[in-house]
Amino acid sequence: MSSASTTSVFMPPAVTEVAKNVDTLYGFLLIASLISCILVIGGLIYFAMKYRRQGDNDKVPYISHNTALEFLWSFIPFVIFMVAFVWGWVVYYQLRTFPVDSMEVMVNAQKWNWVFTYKNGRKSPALLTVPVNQNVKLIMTSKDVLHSFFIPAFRNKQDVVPGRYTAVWFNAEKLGSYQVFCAEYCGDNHAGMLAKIDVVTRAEFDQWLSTEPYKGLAPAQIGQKIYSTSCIACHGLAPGEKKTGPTFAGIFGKTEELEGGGTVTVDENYIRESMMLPNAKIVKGFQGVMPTQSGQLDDEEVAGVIEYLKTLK
Amino acid sequence: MSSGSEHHVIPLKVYFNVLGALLVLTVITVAAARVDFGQMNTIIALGIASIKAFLVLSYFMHLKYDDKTFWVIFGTAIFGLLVLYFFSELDIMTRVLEINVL
Amino acid sequence: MASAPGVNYLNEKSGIWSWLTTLDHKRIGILYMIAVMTFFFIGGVFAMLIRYELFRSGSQIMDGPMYNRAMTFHGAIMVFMVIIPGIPAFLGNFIMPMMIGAKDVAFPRVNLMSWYCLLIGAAVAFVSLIYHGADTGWTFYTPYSISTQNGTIWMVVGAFIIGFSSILTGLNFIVTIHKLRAPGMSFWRMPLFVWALYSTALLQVLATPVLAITLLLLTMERLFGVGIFDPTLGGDPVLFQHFFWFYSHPAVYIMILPAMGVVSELIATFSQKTIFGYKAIALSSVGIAAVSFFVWGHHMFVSGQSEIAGIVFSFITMLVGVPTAIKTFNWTATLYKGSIRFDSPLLFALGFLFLFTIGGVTGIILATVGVDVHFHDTYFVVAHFHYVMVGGTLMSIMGGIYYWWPKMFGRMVDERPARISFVLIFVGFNVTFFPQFILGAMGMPRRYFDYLPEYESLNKISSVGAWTIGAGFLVGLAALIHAWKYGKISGPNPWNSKTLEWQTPSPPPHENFTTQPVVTAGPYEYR
Amino acid sequence: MSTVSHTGHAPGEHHHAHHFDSTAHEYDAAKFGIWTFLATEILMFGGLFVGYVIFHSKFPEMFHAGSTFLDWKLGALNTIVLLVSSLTMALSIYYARDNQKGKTLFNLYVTLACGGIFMCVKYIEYTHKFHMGLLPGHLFNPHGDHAEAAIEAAKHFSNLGMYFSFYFTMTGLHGSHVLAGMGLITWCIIRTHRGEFSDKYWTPLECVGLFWHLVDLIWIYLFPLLYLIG
Ligand code: HEA
Ligand code: HEA
Ligand code: HEC
Ligand code: CUA
Ligand SMILES: [Cu+2]
Repeated sequence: MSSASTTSVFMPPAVTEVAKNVDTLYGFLLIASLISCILVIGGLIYFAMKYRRQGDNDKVPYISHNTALEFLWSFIPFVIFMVAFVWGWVVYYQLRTFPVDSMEVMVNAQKWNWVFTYKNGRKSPALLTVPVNQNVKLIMTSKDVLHSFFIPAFRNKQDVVPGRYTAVWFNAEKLGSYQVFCAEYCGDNHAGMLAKIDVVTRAEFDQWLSTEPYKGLAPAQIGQKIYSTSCIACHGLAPGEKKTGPTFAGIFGKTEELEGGGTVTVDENYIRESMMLPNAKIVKGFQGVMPTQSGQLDDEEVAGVIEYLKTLK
Repeated sequence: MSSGSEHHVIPLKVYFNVLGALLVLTVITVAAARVDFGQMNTIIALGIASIKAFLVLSYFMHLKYDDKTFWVIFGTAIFGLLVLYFFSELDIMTRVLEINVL
Repeated sequence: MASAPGVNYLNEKSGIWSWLTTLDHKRIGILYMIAVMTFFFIGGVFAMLIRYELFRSGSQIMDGPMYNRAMTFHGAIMVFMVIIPGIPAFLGNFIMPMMIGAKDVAFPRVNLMSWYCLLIGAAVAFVSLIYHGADTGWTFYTPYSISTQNGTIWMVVGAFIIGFSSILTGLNFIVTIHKLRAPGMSFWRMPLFVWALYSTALLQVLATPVLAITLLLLTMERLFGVGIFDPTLGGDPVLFQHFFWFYSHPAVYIMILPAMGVVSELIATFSQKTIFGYKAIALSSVGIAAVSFFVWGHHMFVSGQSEIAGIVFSFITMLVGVPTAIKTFNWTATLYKGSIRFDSPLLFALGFLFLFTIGGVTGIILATVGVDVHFHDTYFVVAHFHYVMVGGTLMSIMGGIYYWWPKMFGRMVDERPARISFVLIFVGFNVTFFPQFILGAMGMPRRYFDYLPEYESLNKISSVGAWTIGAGFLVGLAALIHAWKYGKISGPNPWNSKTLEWQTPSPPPHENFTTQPVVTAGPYEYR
Repeated sequence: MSTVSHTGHAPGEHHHAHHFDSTAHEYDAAKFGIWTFLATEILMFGGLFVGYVIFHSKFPEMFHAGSTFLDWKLGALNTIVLLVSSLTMALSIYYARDNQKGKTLFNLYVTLACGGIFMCVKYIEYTHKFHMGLLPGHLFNPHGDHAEAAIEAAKHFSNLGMYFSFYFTMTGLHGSHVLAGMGLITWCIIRTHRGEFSDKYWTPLECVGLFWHLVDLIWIYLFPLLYLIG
């Protein structure tokens, strides 16, 4: 069968041990498929060419069936299918059996970003940093709708379901930066719900984990950071720009018309409310689809966002 | 292809007896629900309901005298439901990470 | 009782009203043809928009919300309005009663009603466009479909109504096949197309009601927040997927089984040879239908379904491959030592075999649970199901149309444009969807309106292919319209076929047969 | 049986459709059709039953608490009403086949009336629940004078509304079938008045009867599931 490190089957480079097993199994399936296709399609083309009509009086044999042949071509595929099934089971078992010594990271999904929370409270939106050769277990849940955590390089994927926890684990063997997709349809910006996994050395990781993410940043800079990971999908900065949510240009202090009548002046409290209870007041012309930020952002970050919005003229 | 079968006529008495049985069973099921049999409650209630259903099917809907194919049709539908139930429950019962928020 | 010569179902009555109130299965078949073709072109236009948007990385003509609506409409139209009614309600309606020597289907009024259900359902689904359109994908997964505030509910109700159209057709066919066969037409003398339709009808009748209740619950969920699928009330969104796929997996066999039936007819007729393994093909249709009820969980391997359930479903899915393999090999064996005539219907049948085999084996790859974890919801799945649905079902519909067109209108389709159309569709199809297997392996997720630049070149190839398919269908349509008016008169049996529908004039009279046929032999007695 | 020769019909005799050999043939097909249709009905209702059983096994106490807010006496009354109506429906067919038009009509009217009583009782039950705010899912909001117990129970079971979701969807779908059945029975009454049914032809009556019995059959399960065991 094909060799373990098959990048030739168009898969991205395999970065975990399990990924290599997936590739081997995939290689087997490809070859089995190829042979069956050649048999069926080849046979078809050959017969079609060889027995094309000579004239209206062609004599054709009357072959109603052939039990031995029919048994063969049911039984051989059956055996192949069973091999595929059992092998698939084994690989699946590896993908879904969680090593006990894993480093656990919480993953919160919401429209349309990922937030990773480490055991020490360090939060990181859209970027998961992990040490190389370390078992990592991600415990995931969603705030709103279904999402799916998909890392092609690890050949692993798991839906993230609101109201409960699901998990994936991996052990990355190569340093590098790997793409994460959201693979379960989740609305307008499903295609933009991306993240990266940075696999770094143990030392780099320890250092990263202990740094304060906002160290030395002014509140407005903190806010900008959050904006560019969590809000940018729905809120633009150009005046009049209409994404899923209203633009932030000149937002602070302006008077906003609300859905169902009434107006409100945008001040600190209103912004805070918009973030924590987004459906309390809905801006005219929009729908109440903004996910709540409560539990996602702490007080320092909320204050940062408010400061940042003030700077947008 | 018509079967031209004789269509059986069920005597009136049978109909009235069946209604009697159904009413008695209704009383029994209500009475049984007053008593607490623990786990058995559901099974008893559904058991009695199934007896009633069987009576309705056999006599009122005269399956007893009709083409047996109709039992097959009916049974297939019930079987389909059992399949839906069995596999959904199989999934729900064997989820390990499940932590309900409620 | 017999009609006068020259009077047929087309000209016995005239006026639009006589069509809209007709109870003749042949006329209803034609009504279905018009509806389905119209929907197909609408769905196809959405496909073209999708491919235009995906031509380059970045947003071209559509933003996310727009794209998602186009994608949803494309999927929902193609599935619910095109290929589910496509073969049974259109070709089946027209041909099946004649194949078994009946004068009509068992319940002609129900038959007409189911056509109206399709139209009303479609109309309701399109109403959603007024309310911001539907953007859930054709799968309506909760809780997204509960929370998105727009026309989703119309689309859901539309699909609900169309479901009844499908149920009624299935019910009608089951009774027709059981009760209206001509004297001598035993089950083992039925053409394979009838067997396929029978299996399909079983699926339509047994699976669709569950879709109905699922969609009804979803509507309740949106209107009253009943919470059965809503996690905030202790409901279970994954249960929705169980309910949905309990219908929708059997539904994919509703799409393919009749297509296989058509192919069986085409292969036998055009090699002028008895079908190889008649009983095996007939029974494998029923077998596929039966097993298809136990495999739906293969769409949910990574949904949060339990691992044990996933493995069980993977196992049963593998079993579906066996009866399908039997069919594929039997068709190939039928060609052996035949007298094969390369008319356009056969080209489409061979196209079916070619493409469906590729679609089928990639289905097995997806059914292998360890591998599906990577492939789920990537373009690999998109490629798989287009290979089976377009490469399989659509090819076979086209083949069936070219084959039975002379029966329907008494005129031949011109071979040249038909062949050009086939070549364009066949080549274009592979150019469109083969790269998508590779895209999927590389990890490109589906339902993305925008993608990373590294996927661009393959997407470009794919889009070019899509336009080629579009051109192919345009040529085909032109050929059909031309044949309808100006085609060469065909005579009753231009292909020298043995099945009953060819033993009556083309177009057939209102009563189908001038004298009640009596069957004395099997359907493929070519000697 | 190849040729079909039907010349002229006796007055009152049914003229079967052209694609059937005989009235008996048509009757057979119709029954086959209606049974297949009943199978689809079972599967449709069954989806709800499956959901019910699944969530019942997940939240047994909650379901039990919910069921205490239904009045089993009204449920039992409705059960009896439907059972009686099933009998009269069967009797109407019996008499139709015996060419006794008067008795047929009487039984059909009783059946229709039973359907009416059933819907009235349901109306009483529903309005009562609306008043107390015992509504499905998100709308669940017990309030008012008689709702103390419900308010109390809602404190223990945060998703008590789900019980009422099942209650309303199941009984609602069932009720709409009762209404449909009543419409069909009315249609049968009209045709009986016209003297269309006899020992030669009673197919529509038979089919409507089967439908009506199915509606009864479903209630036979709904009653214990919702009212008794919860
Ligand atoms: C016409 C419709 C049709 C048909 C016939 C099939 C046929 C099959 N499908 Fe497909 N499928 C779809 C339509 C269809 N599918 C659709 C629409 C989706 C996506 C839905 C969505 O999410 O939107 C889907 C998705 C889908 C998935 C889920 C993927 C995912 O989302 O992760 C899976 C997984 O198991 C699967 C498997 C199969 C299998 C095993 C078959 C088998 O029946 C195929 C059997 C056939 C063969 C195997 C070929 C012939 C056999 C041989 C030549 C013998 C030798 C072969 C070997 C040794 C390999 N399909
Ligand atoms: C029967 C079913 C069916 C059919 C026939 C098709 C036909 C086509 N499909 Fe479809 N497709 C689905 C069923 C089908 N599809 C489903 C179920 C989905 C999933 C949706 C979801 O995720 O919810 C999907 C999704 C889907 C996607 C993925 C979208 C995404 O995930 O983001 C793509 C992308 O390429 C695609 C492309 C095409 C193309 C190019 C065709 C072509 O074959 C179409 C060819 C037909 C025509 C072109 C019409 C005829 C010609 C004209 C109208 C003339 C005009 C021509 C020109 C302008 C050139 N389809
Ligand atoms: C899923 C898309 C989405 C995301 C992500 C999102 N928002 Fe919103 N937001 C909206 C929508 C839609 C509205 C308008 C409806 C409403 O008022 O709830 C809105 C409204 C607001 C408003 C009120 C605007 C006004 O003009 O009155 C504020 C403030 C706001 N969002 C802040 C944020 C912040 C801060 C973040 C990131 C931490 C964020 N939003 C992320 C969709 C989003
Ligand atoms: Cu999140 Cu798609
Ligand atoms: Cu499937």
